[in-house]
Amino acid sequence: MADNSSDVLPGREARAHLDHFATAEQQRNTAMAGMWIFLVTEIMMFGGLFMAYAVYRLGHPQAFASASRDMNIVLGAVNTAILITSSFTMALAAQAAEEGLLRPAKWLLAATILIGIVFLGIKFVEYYQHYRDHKAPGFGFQTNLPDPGGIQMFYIFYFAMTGLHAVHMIVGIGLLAALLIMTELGRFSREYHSPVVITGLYWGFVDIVWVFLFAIFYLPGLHLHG
Amino acid sequence: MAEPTVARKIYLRAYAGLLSLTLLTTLLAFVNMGWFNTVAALMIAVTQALLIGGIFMHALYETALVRVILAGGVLWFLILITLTMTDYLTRSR
Amino acid sequence: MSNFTASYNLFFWIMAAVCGFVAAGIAFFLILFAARYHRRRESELPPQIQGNAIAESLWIGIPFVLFMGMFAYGAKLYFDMRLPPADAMEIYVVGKQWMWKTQHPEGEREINELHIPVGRRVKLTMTSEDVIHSFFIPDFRVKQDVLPNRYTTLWFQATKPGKYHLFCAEYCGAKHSGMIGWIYAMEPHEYQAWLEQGAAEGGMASTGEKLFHQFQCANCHHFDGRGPCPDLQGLYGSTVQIGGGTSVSGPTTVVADESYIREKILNPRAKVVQGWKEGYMPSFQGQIDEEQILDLIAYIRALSPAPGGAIASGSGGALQGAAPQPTIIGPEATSIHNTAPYRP
Amino acid sequence: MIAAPEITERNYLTGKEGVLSWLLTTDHKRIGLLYVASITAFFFIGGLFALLMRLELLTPPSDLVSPETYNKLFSMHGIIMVWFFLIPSIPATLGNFVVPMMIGARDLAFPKLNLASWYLFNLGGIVTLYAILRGGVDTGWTFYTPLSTTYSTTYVIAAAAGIFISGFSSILTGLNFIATIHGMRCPGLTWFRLPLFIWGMYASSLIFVIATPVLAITLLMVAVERIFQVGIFDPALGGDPLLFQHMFWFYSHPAVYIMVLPAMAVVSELVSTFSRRPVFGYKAVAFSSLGIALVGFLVWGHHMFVSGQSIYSALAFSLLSYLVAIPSAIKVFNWTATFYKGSISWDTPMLYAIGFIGLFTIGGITGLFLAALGLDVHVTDTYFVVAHFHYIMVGGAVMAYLGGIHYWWPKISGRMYPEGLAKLAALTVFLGFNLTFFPQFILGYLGMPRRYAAYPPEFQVLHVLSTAGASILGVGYVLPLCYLIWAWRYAPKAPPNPWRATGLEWKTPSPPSVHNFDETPVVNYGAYDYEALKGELGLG
Repeated sequence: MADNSSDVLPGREARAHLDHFATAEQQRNTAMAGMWIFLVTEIMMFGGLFMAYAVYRLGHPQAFASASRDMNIVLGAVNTAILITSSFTMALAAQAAEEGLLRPAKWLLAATILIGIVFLGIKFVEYYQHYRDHKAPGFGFQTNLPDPGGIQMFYIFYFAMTGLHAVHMIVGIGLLAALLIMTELGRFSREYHSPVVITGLYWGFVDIVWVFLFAIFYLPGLHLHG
Repeated sequence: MAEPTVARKIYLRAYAGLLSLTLLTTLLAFVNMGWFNTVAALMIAVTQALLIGGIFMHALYETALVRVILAGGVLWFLILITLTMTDYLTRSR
Repeated sequence: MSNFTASYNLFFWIMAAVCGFVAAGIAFFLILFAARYHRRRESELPPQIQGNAIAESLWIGIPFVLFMGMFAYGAKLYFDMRLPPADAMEIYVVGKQWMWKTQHPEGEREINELHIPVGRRVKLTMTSEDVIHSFFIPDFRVKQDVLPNRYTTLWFQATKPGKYHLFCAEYCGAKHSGMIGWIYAMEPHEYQAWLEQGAAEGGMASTGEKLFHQFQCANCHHFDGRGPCPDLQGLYGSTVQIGGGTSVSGPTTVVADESYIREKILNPRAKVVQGWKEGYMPSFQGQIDEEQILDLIAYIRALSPAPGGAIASGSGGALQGAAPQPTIIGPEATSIHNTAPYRP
Repeated sequence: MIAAPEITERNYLTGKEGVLSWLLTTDHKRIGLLYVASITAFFFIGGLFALLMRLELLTPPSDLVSPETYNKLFSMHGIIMVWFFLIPSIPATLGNFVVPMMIGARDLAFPKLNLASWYLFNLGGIVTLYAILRGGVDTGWTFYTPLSTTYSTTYVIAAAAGIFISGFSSILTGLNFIATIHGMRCPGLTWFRLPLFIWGMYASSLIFVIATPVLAITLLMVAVERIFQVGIFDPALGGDPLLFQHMFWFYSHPAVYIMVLPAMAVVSELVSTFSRRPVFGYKAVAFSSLGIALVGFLVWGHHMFVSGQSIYSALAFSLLSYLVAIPSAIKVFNWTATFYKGSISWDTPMLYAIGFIGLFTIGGITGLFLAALGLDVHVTDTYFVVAHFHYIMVGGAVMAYLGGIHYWWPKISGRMYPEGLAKLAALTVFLGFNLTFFPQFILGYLGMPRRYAAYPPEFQVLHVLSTAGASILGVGYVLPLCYLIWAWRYAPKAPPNPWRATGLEWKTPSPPSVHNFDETPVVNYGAYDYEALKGELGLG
């Protein structure tokens, strides 16, 4: 009565496939499909926020533009580049794991974690600056720009969306740390490495979300500066 | 394994492309192009998303099922936003 | 009963007949087949029919045609209900937890009651002070949600005198089921008498005029076109050129209706009139309540020629030509005669 | 590569013993039963609230309970019944139990995730029950803003948090089913050989996955607005309460199809088995499930015809609503046609199926009234709507759930159920249901608004009828609970395939072994192919 019907993530030991699957390929394809479906739910979750953002930007075009002018574009652009770099190292890590090159995979995972932490560090510096400038809704928000309701709405969505993104980053760093430990313990092999690939998908998705957040929160008002 | 291996060169090119697009979108945002600013920013963001999704996340090399799932997700997001906008764009105030 | 009741009922019962016929047919065949083809022996294997393309296309096609008919008829009725005629008599409604406040242009204010004349088109302009409510007169077959910070409208023409239920149909908190009242549809002459016996405090426009001075609107909005702010005569119903503002992405035009005037009072920077300074007018958000805004709107309406130029057709004879359009000569004119309330 | 099948006399119920073996199980069948226990509890809690409401409505004034209490009763009835009974009802219980067996798999693709879903579901339920015990919530199950964000003084955040958590259970269940149905079908089982139950579960899983995240984010926004006192949906601060309604109904309208698609899926199985014929027009019925799932996402605005949304937007939503009615109509007509020249047995599951078709038809055609823009204006937010959705959700989904429970009971428990009592219960439910809810159509037409603790006296007669019906309905629901508990231990043992049905699940022993199949089955015949299986089933 062995109860071996354990889940794909995380695997107990390096082995070809779990026994409710017929083949390793079936297991791999099902796991990949499952992860992509999960990413679709993430699209819809962020999608609700993007939709609400669009509705309110339509109603308060000026406020959203002028509020975005107060974003720190240098930090934003640098952070975008940083996160893209982390996606790059993550993609290389997944590739290395696939090829069974576990030592490079380990270092690339560590690099990804590190770059992710730098991203979050910069993000929290920005948060602190907004808080200090009384731009955090619910924490003594003040503005003397026209249409204060619209300005506050911008910041609500800014904090909600980048905050939800940051939560995803933190979860992602936790997953990567778990992968790192599992690699160290020799759980992965050329045959079994889907956790690395699947986490790579998650990390890439989080990066994609940020690319859009950068476009809608940092860029809209810049040209008004001239 | 079934996983197709992507040449490191392709990863590097995608990475370089992504960084240059970030620079481009930041610089373009300083130029006043009216409504086109928003369109340009979103178009560049979509291109970046395609690069990350297609190459880093291997969507380009995946099974048809994965591509259908992904297309479905995008389609339903568009349904959400389009039908909601039918209200906001035609509401008489 | 209202102008919508008969056409609504006709549509409803046609639908009921068509749908009832189909439902009865399905029930009939289900029971018939279940009895007629009842299993006779445990190992029975009936003929294995897979399907029939013709039958299936029929029961896809026929419902589709019926559905499109229902859609079209429903849409027509809905558009009739949703687009108020220009010549309707105006009533203002403010909903709050948990009462309805109604207001006649002549100044009559009521709570949880509304008196209206039979045979005249009545348009309600409604807003809420707190949550979403819904103004529902079952016998008139009309209903419209009433939203905070926004005007919604509803119109009808009562056809039979009587006392009708008024309900709040959108759940609005603890005493939702107590937010009810009565609509009194009266013969026009009775309505006129009712108006006169209660009209003590003056018409809405006249109250609005007082507010116009009280809030010092008159300091800037002169009626000779030479003040620092636009002349409001003729504003209502006109098309305004908007140069910019926080709620628009560029120059545009809007029709100066109730919603526009309300937004100007509460949030003047939302739409700035072409050629006038942005940020000159202060916001009155928090200083003025919904009923006062409606009074001011009634006053600003009174500064313009009546829309459509004529009083509603129909049997409202008693109201016709009751009072002439009052003359208003700039902010110095202190009041409109209380005895001659403004009538659209 | 395939692990050697464990030949064992022990079945999934007796394989491992002890409470822990249940709480830590990853067996889809046991998890299905865990769900049965959870949702049954929630069903009777929600039913208790309904009973109190019906008692209050016996008399026009609010005399039994205060209006505040009444408001909490209907809010909590809605929240519990929608999210903690109807949404998980068929997918998480029967779906969990049957789907892997029907496709010849040993389990769902992600068994641990499946168990995690059950824990999330209960955690969400406990948080919601906490909100109820602390004093309840009074916003209605719809949480309309600004009532829920600014004006209500009850436990809105806790209730929303409970729903939020259980939402992830829905998402994971849906994800699991989709991955399983795509990846785990046994050799030979192509898409068009799948039983229609699988098509229905697949379609509703799509909705789980796509719609639920939007609800999650919407409730999160409500909670954020309430906690930080910022105005996301507050019109005074530039927000729009209608945006909440759009986002809420983007989930909650498809959620109706989450409830009814699995019900239709069960009924397709029942109709075929008890007519001993393939479902008439298999492909049309299969595609109509997907059609409902897709078009069902395009119609949410029909909940907002009088809300102040643009009239042109309303026009589009009305048209699309009629389009979604077509696949439902196809199903009803095709089921009816399946009866023609069939071999109809009158076993209890078939009685439920017939009841379902009748009640769903009434629910569906009154939906046509509500989709017609002009007709909706008068009857929306009245008892007409209340009756309409109860015909779909209770007359539809609950009837199908009970039918399915009886149908698969021999497989689940290894025993039969008492047929006579079961027929009596089915009849009681049918009659009680109609007596409860048909008068509500009339009430709605006469203008009785919903969510009223007190009402004008002229509506009393119909309310009394409805309350009388509700008490009969209550008996009808308690009856199966009692005799099924009895049958679990004492009823006669069931053979592997008591109904001579064609699905793969009937090829397993009753109750099935832990891994369902000793050998992975190979399928070389279509769904409901009695001709191919007649030797095996002893027919002809």
